[in-house]
Formats: sequence, C-alpha cells, structure tokens
Amino acid sequence: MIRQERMRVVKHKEIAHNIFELTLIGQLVHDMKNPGQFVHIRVSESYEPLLRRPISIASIDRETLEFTMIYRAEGRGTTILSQAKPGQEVDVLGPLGNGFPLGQASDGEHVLLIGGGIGVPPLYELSKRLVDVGVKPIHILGFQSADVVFYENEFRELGETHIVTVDGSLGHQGFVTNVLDSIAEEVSTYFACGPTAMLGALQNALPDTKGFLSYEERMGCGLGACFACVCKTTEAVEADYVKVCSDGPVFPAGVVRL
Amino acid sequence: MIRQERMRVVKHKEIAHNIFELTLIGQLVHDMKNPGQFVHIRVSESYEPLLRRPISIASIDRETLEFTMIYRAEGRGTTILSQAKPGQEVDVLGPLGNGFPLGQASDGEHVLLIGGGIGVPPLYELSKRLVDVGVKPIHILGFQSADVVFYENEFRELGETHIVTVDGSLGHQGFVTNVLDSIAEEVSTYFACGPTAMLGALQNALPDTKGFLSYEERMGCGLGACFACVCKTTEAVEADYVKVCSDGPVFPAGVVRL
Amino acid sequence: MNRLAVELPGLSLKNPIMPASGCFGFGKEYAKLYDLSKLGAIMIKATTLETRLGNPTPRVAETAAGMLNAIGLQNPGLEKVIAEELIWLEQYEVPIIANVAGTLTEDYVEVAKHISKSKNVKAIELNISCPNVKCGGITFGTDAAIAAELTAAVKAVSEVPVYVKLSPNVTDIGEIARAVEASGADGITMINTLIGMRLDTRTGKPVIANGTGGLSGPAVKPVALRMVYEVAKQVSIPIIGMGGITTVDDVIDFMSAGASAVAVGTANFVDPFVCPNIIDQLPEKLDWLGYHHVTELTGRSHR
Amino acid sequence: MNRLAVELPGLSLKNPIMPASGCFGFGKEYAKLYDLSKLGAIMIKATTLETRLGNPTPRVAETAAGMLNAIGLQNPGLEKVIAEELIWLEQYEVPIIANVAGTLTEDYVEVAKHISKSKNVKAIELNISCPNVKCGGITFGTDAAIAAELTAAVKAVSEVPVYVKLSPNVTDIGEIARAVEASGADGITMINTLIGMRLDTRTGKPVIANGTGGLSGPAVKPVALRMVYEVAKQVSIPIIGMGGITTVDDVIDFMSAGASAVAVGTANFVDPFVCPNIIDQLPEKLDWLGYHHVTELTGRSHR
Ligand SMILES: Cc1cc2nc3c(=O)[nH]c(=O)nc-3n(C[C@H](O)[C@H](O)[C@H](O)COP(=O)(O)OP(=O)(O)OC[C@H]3O[C@@H](n4cnc5c(N)ncnc54)[C@H](O)[C@@H]3O)c2cc1C
Ligand SMILES: Cc1cc2nc3c(=O)[nH]c(=O)nc-3n(C[C@H](O)[C@H](O)[C@H](O)COP(=O)(O)OP(=O)(O)OC[C@H]3O[C@@H](n4cnc5c(N)ncnc54)[C@H](O)[C@@H]3O)c2cc1C
Ligand SMILES: Cc1cc2nc3c(=O)[nH]c(=O)nc-3n(C[C@H](O)[C@H](O)[C@H](O)COP(=O)(O)O)c2cc1C
Ligand SMILES: Cc1cc2nc3c(=O)[nH]c(=O)nc-3n(C[C@H](O)[C@H](O)[C@H](O)COP(=O)(O)O)c2cc1C
Ligand code: FES
Ligand code: FES
Repeated sequence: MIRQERMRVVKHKEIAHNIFELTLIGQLVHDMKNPGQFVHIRVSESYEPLLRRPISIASIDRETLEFTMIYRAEGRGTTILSQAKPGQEVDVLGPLGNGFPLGQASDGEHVLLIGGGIGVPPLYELSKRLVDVGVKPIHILGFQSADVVFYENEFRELGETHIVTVDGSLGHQGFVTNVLDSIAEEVSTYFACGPTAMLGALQNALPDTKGFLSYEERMGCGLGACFACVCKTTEAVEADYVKVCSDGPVFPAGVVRL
Repeated sequence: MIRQERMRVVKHKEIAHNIFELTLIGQLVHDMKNPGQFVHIRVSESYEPLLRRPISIASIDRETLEFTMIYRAEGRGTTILSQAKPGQEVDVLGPLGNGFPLGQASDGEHVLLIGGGIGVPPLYELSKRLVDVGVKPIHILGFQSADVVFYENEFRELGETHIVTVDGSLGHQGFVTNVLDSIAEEVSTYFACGPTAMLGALQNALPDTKGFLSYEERMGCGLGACFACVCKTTEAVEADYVKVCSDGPVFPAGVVRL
Repeated sequence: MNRLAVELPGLSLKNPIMPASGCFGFGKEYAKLYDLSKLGAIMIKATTLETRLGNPTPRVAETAAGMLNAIGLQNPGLEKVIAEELIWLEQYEVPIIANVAGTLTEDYVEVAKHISKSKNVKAIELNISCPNVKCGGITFGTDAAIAAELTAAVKAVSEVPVYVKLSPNVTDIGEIARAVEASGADGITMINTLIGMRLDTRTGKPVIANGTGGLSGPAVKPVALRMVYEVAKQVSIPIIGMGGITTVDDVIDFMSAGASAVAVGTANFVDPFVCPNIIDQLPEKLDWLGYHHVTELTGRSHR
Repeated sequence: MNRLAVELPGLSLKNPIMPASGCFGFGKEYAKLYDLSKLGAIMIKATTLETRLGNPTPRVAETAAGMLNAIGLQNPGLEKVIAEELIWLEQYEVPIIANVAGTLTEDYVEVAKHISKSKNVKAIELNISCPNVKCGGITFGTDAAIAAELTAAVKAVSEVPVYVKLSPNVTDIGEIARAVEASGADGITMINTLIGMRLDTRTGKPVIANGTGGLSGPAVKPVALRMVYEVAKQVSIPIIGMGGITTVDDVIDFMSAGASAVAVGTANFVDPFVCPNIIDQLPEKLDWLGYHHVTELTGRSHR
C-alpha cells in the first residue's frame, strides 16, 4: 500500500562530500517490499520548492520500522532536506514503484551489482537481500572522485567490491564498464542503477547476461498519473512506453529504448 | 544608518495567545534611535512567503545590543517567524522610519500612551524613555480579550495603566476611547499606536491635545522607494501625501487624512 | 440536505471539488489512495482520436511556487479510453468530464461524438488551450472566431453539455468567453496553463525537451483568479475555476470570484490526498464564513 | 578591460544590472544603502506630465513567490522629476533610463521631449504596459498598431534612444515587438507585470483597493523568460529583460534567452542590496560558465 506519512528523523549525517545518510522511522516501512523502490519526499511546507523529490530506499529495517536513504544535496530541494534535524518530521509518500526482482539468482550463484554515483544506494538493500538467500554479489561502484565515495566498507562486508572513480582518486580510474572484463567469476545476472548513459553502456557490454536496470526521470506525481516520467520502449516489448515511477524504476535490460 | 543584518535569536517565547516576544542581538541595535521605529523582517530564505514583515521595536538595550519585538502570529509569515529557535539567525532590515518624538513633554508632566492590540509594543520603549526624563505616562491598552493581553505588569511598573478589552474579559469593557474621560490628570500630549479606526476615534476625542499617532500600511520596500504605503494628507500640511515607512510611521495628529 | 452539492449543466456534483485534467490520469492511481466516489467529478486526461505518445522527456520542470509541463497530450486514444478507462471508472459514483483534444475540428467532433455516449461521461471539456502541441490545442483557444466555430461544431454532435477550457495566454479572455457562450457552450473551465520556460543555467538550454511548457501551481493563482473574476462578469454560463488551487481557502477565493465549482491540478502531485482533504474541510470553512450552502459563495466578490 | 561592460543604444553600461522602474523610486532611498554609481543604469519611476497621486491603498499584496501592486503611476510629475530628482541623480556616474507614461499620445510625447533633454537621461523607456491605470498605459501595449504609432510619435521628439516596455498580457508579444521595432524603437524592455488579483478569503473582496494589480517576482520568471526567448528570435534590436530576477543565475538565464541587459524589480524589496550583490557575483559566474565577457551570454540558448 502507498501511504503519505510524516516520518520522524532518527539519524541524519553527511557521509561524504554533500552526500547525506538519512534514517526515518514510521509505519510506512511496513509496506516496503523490494529493494529499488523509492519514496517521494516533500522537503518543506512552503510552496517553494513545490514538487516532491524521488529518493531510493537504501536499506530497510522492519523490526525498528526504520529505513535509510542516501542522497546528494545538490539543488534547492535536497539542500533544504539536508538541514532536517533528528526529531523533526519529513513528509514521505511511498513506497513507490517496483524494485529489483529477487529470486532471479539462486544460492551460490554470482551476480553483478553495478552502481553509478547516487545510483549506488538502492544496491545496498538489494545486496543484503541477495546475501540472505546465499547469492554472491560482486559490486562495481562508480563515483566522480574519492571525496564522494560512500558505503565502500558496507559493500565489502557483503561481497567482492570494486571502486571506480572518473578521476582515479580512488580505486580503478575510469568508468564501471572498464572493470567488467576484470571480473573472473561467471555471473548469471546483473543489477544496475545510475545515469542513463551508464545503463546504456552496460547493456552493450553485457548483451548476453540477464540484467535489471533502474532508471531516472523527472517526475510529477510519482504515482503513474501525470505521464511526466515516460520512456519509449524497444520492439522487444508490446507496450509503446513505460512509466519510470509506476512501471519501474527497474526494468529488465532491453525494455527501455535508449 | 539602515542596515541589513542576520541577527541571532536570544529569546523567543509566547507571552499570550499567539503573541510572541522575540529578542534579537546584533550591531543593528546601535542605530536604533526613537521608540516607534520598526524593522523589516524576512521570515525565510524561501521565495514563499516573499515579502518582509514590518514589526515595531518594543524595547532596546544598547548595552547588550539586544532589542525585543512583540508580534502576533496570524498569517503565513509571522507563523513561520514564530518557529525561530534561540541561536537561529533572522534577516532584519532596519531601523526604519521615524519614531515618536521625545522631548515633547517635560519633567513632571502627564502624557497619555494609548495602544490597541499589536499597536501596544512600541509604546513600551516609549514609556521607558519618557519615565527616564521624569515624564509621567498614563497607559490605556486595548485588546480583544484577556487571552491576548500582554505586558500589563511591565506597563504598570512604569505608570498608571488601564486595560480595556472588547469583550470585557479583563479590565474595562469596550474601547480605549471609553476610558479617556475617566483620566483625572491633566495631560499635555498623547501618543498612540493601533488600528486606523482607533487612531481616528482618538483624534476626535482629543481635539485640543497635542498627539502623535503611529500608522500601519501594507508595505513593499519599507524604505520609501515603492510608493506602496502612502497616505493622503489633510489641508493642514503642504505635502499631498506621506509615506508611512519613511516619513512615518508616526505622524502628528491631523496630518493623515482618515 | 447536502451543503456541498452543486448542480451544473449535465453535472450533479456532491461537492464542487474535482481533479483537473491531466493531473489525475484516468483515476486508477489515485483510486489506490482513496475512494474516487468522494470526488465531485473527475476531469480525465485529454483524449484524442488516435493514440498519442506525447513529447520527449524531460516533460516537467519545477519553477518558483509552480511547475512547467509539456506532456504533449499523451493518451491511449479514443477507443481505448472508452473501452478500458471509462468502463473501469463506472464502478465509482462520480460524474466524468471528458477532456477532448485534437488537431483539426473533425478530430474534436469525432472524439466528442463518441465519448459523449459513454454512460458516465456527463460533460465534455473542450481543450482548446493546450500549449504543448505543435498544432491544434491552443491555436483554437487564442482566436475568438475559431473557438466559437469549434464550440458550435462540437455542440452539434455532443450528447452531453460542453464546457470550453480557456487559455490564459490571450489579450482579452473575456472576448473568447463571450464568443464560446454565444455559440452554445454550456459552461467554461479556466484556466489552462500559462506558457513558460525554464533554462538550465549551466548549458543555457531549455530544461524541458519541448522548449516551452505550461506553467501551473500556486504561482499562477493570482492570474487565474483575476481571469475568473473578469469572465464571471461577462458571461452567464457557469465557470469551473482552476489555477494553483492547493487549499480550502483557494477554493473559497475562486468561488468568490465567480466559479461554481473548482478543479485541482498540480496540488495532487504535492499532496495526493488534497482533494478529499479539501472536501472534508469545506463545511467547517462555510461555518467560519457564515454561509450555509457552498453555492452561496459563488460570485460574492461581485456583490 | 571590463568583462561586464555592455554597449546599447544610448547606454554605456559598466554592467548589465539595473533596478527596474517603480522598484527603486528615483534612487534616493537606496543611495543611503550603497553607491548608485555601482549600477549599470537606473530605470526611474514612471514619470507623467502632471503630478499623480496614484491609487488608494492597499496598493500591494503578497502572492505565492510573488506580489501584486497597483501603485497607479504615482509620481511628482515631469517638472519636479527634472528639477529635483534627475538633477540630484547627476552626482552619480550612472546612466538614467526615464520611464515615461501618460494617458494620451500627446502626454507621452510631451514628457519624452523634455525629459530626454536632461543631461543624465540616456534613454527613454516607453511604458505602454502599466496595468494599473484606468486609461493609457496598457491600452497602448496590447494593440500592435497603437503601440507602433506611439513609438513613432515619441521617437520623433526624443533626443535619446527609445526603448519600449512590453506588456505580457497579450496573445502574441512577438507581434507587438516587431511592430515597435518597425516603427523605430531602439530597444525593448520586458516584461511589465501580469494582471492578477488576490482576494481576502474572509470577505471575498479584493485585497488591493484597485481590485486587480500587477503580478511580479519569482513567480513570473518562467513567463518572462519564455517571452524574452520568443521576442529575441523575432527582433534584432536589443532587449533588456526582467521578470522575477532575484539571483545571479536568473541574470544568466535571461541573457541566455536573448537579453543584452537585465532589470531587477521586486527583489529589491526582499533584499535591498540585491543589485550590487549580483554585480559582485557575475565575474565568478562567468568563470564557472567558461565565458570571458558577459556579452557572450546573450542569446546562447538560441545557438
Ligand atoms: C527513482 C529515482 C530514484 C532516485 N534515487 C536517488 C537517491 O537514492 N539518491 C539521490 O541522491 N538521488 C536520487 N534520485 C535523484 C533525485 O531525485 C534528484 O537528485 C533530486 O530530485 C534533485 O532535486 P534537487 O532539489 O537537488 O534539485 P533541483 O534542481 O532543485 O530539482 C528541480 C526539479 O528537478 C527534479 N530533478 C532534478 N534532478 C533529477 C534527477 N536526477 N532525477 C529526477 N528528478 C530530478 C527534482 O525532483 C525537482 O522536481 C533519484 C531519482 C529517481 C527518479
Ligand atoms: C510600521 C508597522 C509596525 C508594525 N508593528 C507590529 C508589531 O509590533 N507587532 C505586530 O504583531 N504587528 C505589527 N505590524 C503589523 C504586521 O506587519 C503584520 O501583522 C504582518 O505583516 C502580517 O504578516 P503575516 O505574515 O502574519 O500575514 P500575511 O497575511 O501572510 O501577510 C501578507 C502580506 O500582507 C502584509 N500585511 C498583513 N497585515 C498587515 C498589517 N496589519 N500591516 C502591514 N502589513 C500587513 C504582510 O506584511 C505581507 O506582506 C506592524 C505594521 C507596520 C506597518
Ligand atoms: C502535468 C499536467 C498535465 C496537464 N494535462 C492537461 C490536459 O491533458 N488537458 C488539459 O485541459 N489541461 C491539462 N493540464 C492543465 C490543468 O488541467 C490545469 O488547467 C492547470 O494545471 C492549472 O491548474 P493547477 O495550477 O491546479 O495545476 C495539465 C497540467 C499539468 C500540470
Ligand atoms: C511596486 C512596483 C511598481 C512598479 N512601477 C512601475 C512603473 O512605474 N513603470 C513600469 O514600467 N513598471 C513598473 N513596475 C514593473 C517593474 O518595473 C517590472 O517590469 C516588473 O515588476 C517585473 O520585474 P520583477 O519581477 O523583477 O519585479 C513596477 C513593479 C512593482 C513591483
Ligand atoms: S511521475 Fe507522474 S506518471 Fe510518473
Ligand atoms: S513601503 Fe515602499 S514606499 Fe513605503
């Protein structure tokens, strides 16, 4: 069920340059299903900024009813959000969208989790859930530079992890696709989230591997009603288009026309 | 000199129903001259609400560089302002306008200070300054009802004080003009601040007494540049109009056409 | 007796609150959040003769207290809308206002003719004001003669009352309103979006792929309110007002200016429960204002 | 060499930033806050032949991310403006753009003729777009033929270049722009305010005594930007852009859309130091964008 709830801030801290980790508590967590789902956040009561901001769910704790997001404070809305103090309430709409499919890989299999920048967060909950069922995740995490890298250790604890930075200030220099070849293991499936350009490159690089990609689009409603977030599809599927907010944000490789 | 300064909140508390007392500290206090001047406050960084809010200076402490305002949280802007916490900064433009003239009454003389609702605050600093020079203020303070009465004791400490409420829930029932007759002493001058209707009634009730009235008008700039706050004048003065923000807000009785 | 009920040509509204066209799809998504029967009516997404895939993305951009959109009338087309969307909506007790768009007069006529036969379609909203399509749409809405002609053509075939949706991007909106009234419009809905633009400061290029987009949200309320006020003075057919409505106070303002009912658009994105919330708040607001029935609000600014 | 300097007909601007007419009076008040010589230019309050006392109050009302005003062209009249205000302004090294308004063509002509003789008046801004006066003003700005005629009449007598200030309350602003260009306008300034309204929710009556007012501030930026973008494509005379400019990024956007310089209005009320602040921020912003000179920004959206 989708709810709108004023959730309380439990923890909020800057974990890398302008990258914030925000933990909220509330009933809404009950309804969070798959990793890769997102929430739509109203950052202030004011009419300015007006629209909600879509942010992925980075980890879920059903026991404590807490969930965590990781976001970059760049524009007006996220900068305001970054000032929220513990105890304060945040207006959250969610959970929204369909996340990454679980049960695509089975016990003992290796899978690739590939994230770019602020596309990395949803992969964390995904990785935890895969590890729970014995799947062996290999993480390839791309960032601009060392100062915006986050969750390196958290991912290492879950499995093999490769850090890639555009400027080479940490890990491999270049793009996530550069390290694909260096992956020794046989992988059955890959899961990716990041800039559209990265997703496109991955599809080309891994044509014969089953893949699931999480897309970004500007949103209005976040519910599927306004047709703001539409992507054209390939001939592979029947529908002429898909909505990132309600049909996605995750789609199997080859569905979205790039 | 008029300055724009981010002043720090020292104290902020609700002293009556929706009536807040806000004390700010900063260099701007250096330039505060006469009681009756006001400041123009930006209540948030957001574009909504957009305009500054004019609020009178209720008391000034040059030693500590602190000043206090008393305001009613009614609309959007003042309600947001009422949430400011100690330590937080508030964007203040001021001091603005010309306040009540001091030195109109001399040692030992009685004067009337008449305030209505949120027009009461500026009279407090005025009363203190008059008492400093030996003038004997008599206060007539009008409010809607008992729950919005404030500073009764503060005024009593400075001189004879009559509280009037429209619903009679405290002090005399009715309007400030009703108690004028009950004032025994010979008064040389009266000073008033409140709704325009009240100011008009006072001018009629005290035709032969020297009076100084503080007016309210919707403002844009607060500086005298936009012509938002003009009032037509009477034949008594040469100018066709006056600006409440820069020529006022205080004018001698008989200047503003009502 | 229901204090919120409003009777308009073709429409028996249990309350004057309805979602605006394009901001509510065909209702399915919001039906997951609350019972659509609670609404006074539903203005469905613009329907065209053929399937439309709309404009490239980005299609929306945020502005100060508002947003720009250039969806481009994406919709599954007349057939699917009737067979799938409208049939599905029949499960709710709510009148549907079908927003009709097209490129040529014939398109409008064809769509209106068929869609007006649907059981739950109680009125047509003639969209002559969409700023986001290359041809059709707004071109009909900025010329009084053309608007009148189209209105007459659609009136001739529609089996339900026709409301004409006016564009604010005109010099004299009263002239257009009078023209469509004269040619048989049963009511007016206003306003559609103001044409606007946002640039990416870094690149200097438009944020919205279409270049320009339609401005909506609280930012446009003063313009919308003034236009409703003006048109209310010049026509005698009812007005459904919209443009930035977000709170129950906004509803009061639009009805005071002369609207008989109102539509809520962009606010649905900010708060998906805004319509039911406003409906719940209306009675108390009426008490506060000292009115018994919501219809007493209409035109009070002019009295 | 000055990276911010801009050369326009009659105007040698040390930078492209100037306060908009009516939001800066005649400069006296802001002169107490900073040195007016810092400004690229000053657009003074509208000047009419005779003294005008303007509209009754309230004259302003706040709206979402904007404000409404109906000052009503209050000003001391031509004689006093020349004898007192303009003379006083001579102490500053800043070109004055004289905003001229009137009721009849003769009024405009008379004012332009005399005020253009003032030493520091380097250009006339023909205000054919004031929405807040019963006659004159906007009536000239909504009809291309009338606008063109007035422009020609004023051009004939003005001793300095004439910029025409366009109203956004029109169906096709490009048409008006082309018309005034054809009849000799040296430049265009845009936009003036959008006609809007705010009601007192309790009483249902307009907050502004005049009923309607002109909408300005961040709320109108998307509309202003789109109009500048449109007009820039259709005329070759320079444009001074305005409408909601509050930050240095807004300045970049308007110049990208095609403006050669910009004016800041409402923002002066929110932050009286906004003009000098923006001027100080411009060089760094140019570096960030990778441009050497501010003139390189003009029209980059169209390239
Ligand atoms: C499904 C989904 C999941 C996301 N998950 C995350 C996440 O976990 N962490 C994170 O940091 N970011 C995430 N993003 C991107 C995030 O939504 C934007 O960075 C954010 O909306 C920018 O808002 P702003 O106030 O910083 O920028 P502004 O410039 O103020 O935004 C202006 C408008 O543009 C929209 N917008 C701007 N950039 C984007 C973008 N990249 N995608 C969608 N809308 C945008 C905003 O929502 C707003 O409506 C996600 C986006 C989507 C669609
Ligand atoms: C010189 C002067 C001194 C004042 N001193 C005080 C004071 O000491 N304490 C106090 O509580 N109030 C004072 N006021 C009134 C105060 O300015 C308004 O109550 C306040 O601006 C209302 O803002 P809001 O956000 O609550 O209401 P909103 O409805 O959000 O205001 C909307 C717009 O209308 C303006 N406005 C609304 N009411 C008034 C009003 N009565 N006068 C002027 N502008 C108004 C606001 O400034 C704003 O621009 C003073 C007004 C003036 C002119
Ligand atoms: C995303 C979006 C899509 C819209 N689509 C349509 C449409 O298909 N047909 C139409 O007549 N109006 C459409 N509109 C205009 C709205 O119905 C409404 O007239 C306008 O947005 C003003 O109301 P608001 O400020 O409450 O949003 C759309 C508006 C938005 C924001
Ligand atoms: C209080 C006020 C007074 C104005 N007076 C005038 C005027 O006298 N002449 C004029 O041409 N424009 C006048 N304008 C319009 C502004 O010059 C400007 O065109 C408009 O406000 C848009 O810019 P902004 O959004 O930056 O304010 C006035 C605007 C305001 C807010
Ligand atoms: S954001 Fe509205 S349909 Fe996806
Ligand atoms: S508020 Fe601008 S002149 Fe007084």
